[in-house]
Amino acid sequence: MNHEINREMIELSIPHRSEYVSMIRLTVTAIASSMGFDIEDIEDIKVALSEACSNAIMHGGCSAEENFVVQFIREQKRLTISVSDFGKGYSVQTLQDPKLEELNEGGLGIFIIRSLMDDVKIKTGSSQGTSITMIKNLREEA
Amino acid sequence: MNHEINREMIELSIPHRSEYVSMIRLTVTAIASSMGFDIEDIEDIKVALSEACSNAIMHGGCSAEENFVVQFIREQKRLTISVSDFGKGYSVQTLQDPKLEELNEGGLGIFIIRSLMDDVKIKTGSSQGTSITMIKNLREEA
Amino acid sequence: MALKIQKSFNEEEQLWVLVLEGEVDLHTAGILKKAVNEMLEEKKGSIRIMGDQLEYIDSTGLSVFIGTLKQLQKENLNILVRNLKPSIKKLLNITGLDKILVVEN
Amino acid sequence: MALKIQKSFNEEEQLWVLVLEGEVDLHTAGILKKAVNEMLEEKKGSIRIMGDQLEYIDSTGLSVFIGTLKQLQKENLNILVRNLKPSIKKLLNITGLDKILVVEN
Ligand SMILES: Nc1ncnc2c1ncn2[C@@H]1O[C@H](COP(=O)(O)OP(=O)(O)O)[C@@H](O)[C@H]1O
Ligand SMILES: Nc1ncnc2c1ncn2[C@@H]1O[C@H](COP(=O)(O)OP(=O)(O)O)[C@@H](O)[C@H]1O
Repeated sequence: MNHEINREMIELSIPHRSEYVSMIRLTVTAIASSMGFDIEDIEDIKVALSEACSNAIMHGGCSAEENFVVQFIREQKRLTISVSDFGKGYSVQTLQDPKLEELNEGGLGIFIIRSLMDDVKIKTGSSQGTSITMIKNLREEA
Repeated sequence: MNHEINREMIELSIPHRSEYVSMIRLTVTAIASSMGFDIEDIEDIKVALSEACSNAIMHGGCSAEENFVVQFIREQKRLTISVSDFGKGYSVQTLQDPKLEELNEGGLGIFIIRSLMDDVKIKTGSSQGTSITMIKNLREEA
Repeated sequence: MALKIQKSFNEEEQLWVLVLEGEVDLHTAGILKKAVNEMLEEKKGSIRIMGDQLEYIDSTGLSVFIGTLKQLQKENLNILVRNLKPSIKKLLNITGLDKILVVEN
Repeated sequence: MALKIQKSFNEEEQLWVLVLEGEVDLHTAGILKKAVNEMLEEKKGSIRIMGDQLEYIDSTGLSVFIGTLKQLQKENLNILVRNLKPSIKKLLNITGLDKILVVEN
């Protein structure tokens, strides 16, 4: 497994259905563990990716016959994951940090993604679809 | 899980590297089991798909930076899987049934795929790449 | 992996014990919500969640907890969680949920 | 899942015992081939494959068996297989390999 990889891309196109989120977690677990991420990092990546996929499925406004795309870019020292839907998009400016003390049930997803991943970028806009890109760096061995 | 699905498509694009074949098996196991295939059928599908992917990786003649594509079409009563590479192709006419009594180490893959799946079609040709499509039908409940 | 739920009312401590086994995500959060609602309709009480076999949860599951807390707090009841995996504790910590429900260990 | 291999020589029966755990596919067949070649270099003998924990094999693994059989048959030795999963037995049956190596149960 330890040959030199410069850059590899794996892409998954999946229907907008909640049933597939667990399958996507299986896929990313396989990728991340073969890259050498530890258990804690793998859990972080699984949660962040699931949040992004849940958003595409719940908020994208696409029908179950349409697909969204998860792209994994595997480099020597980092994993970059993008989740792109072709749905209705939204305005990132209106996003607020969650106010848990008010017991709001929503608004945790993107906050969690930003907390767990090293770098997060969102490209979205009204009827442009949404693409969220998140990076996890491999930690240096101690 | 039992809502009506007419036709769903899942697509996976993967580098030509042996390391990924086990990940593809995880994916198809998730798909086939949620469709209701039994353990025996799932094993058949895993083997057939792995054979097709091994062929794309071993014989396609592509570099590890190039990708091949696995497409799953999920219908109410059957799963259709295609494995397509953009490699050198071959001539199906020259394929022979394996002669195991002569202890030939090669030539088992396509024979196994045809034995395990309900319908198999190969589209290939010199420098056209290869696409193998295989179908497994859900058995009627007894 | 799907989600399995076992619920029972502990008469001694007068609370619901909810054993979660598997994964709570967008696909299974609805089952959790339904189970919790049925419990609380049958009998109001605090809920202890046993996390020994809870492999995975994300915001779709946490939202069920938050919605339930909203109901429970009106009656001075609470959610207690026990034996959660480190990754799940981390998630409660990040979201601040560990300050609202009771983490028993 | 990867492949783990345990090998030991059974002096009583004068054969190699090879415990395969995990999956033999395009990625791991090379490890199996290497292990078998090392064994036979150390000592020629029949090989009994213990399949209790062999979860998966396909033609890339069967080819290693066939290549090994070719070597062994010259010396009147063989491959014996034991405790294979039904799906793997089916594969030996389809390919006719079950008529060439010895299926012990
Ligand atoms: N892929 C998407 N398509 C459209 N809107 C989205 C998408 N992802 C997020 N949003 C919008 O951003 C809001 C915040 O998302 P998030 O932080 O994940 O919380 P939640 O999903 O619980 O609302 C959502 O309520 C939704 O309005
Ligand atoms: N995707 C492919 N691209 C090019 N050639 C292929 C491909 N798949 C199969 N072949 C050709 O068909 C032959 C038979 O394949 P198969 O039955 O799987 O046996 P094996 O892979 O053991 O040779 C291969 O040896 C190869 O020449």
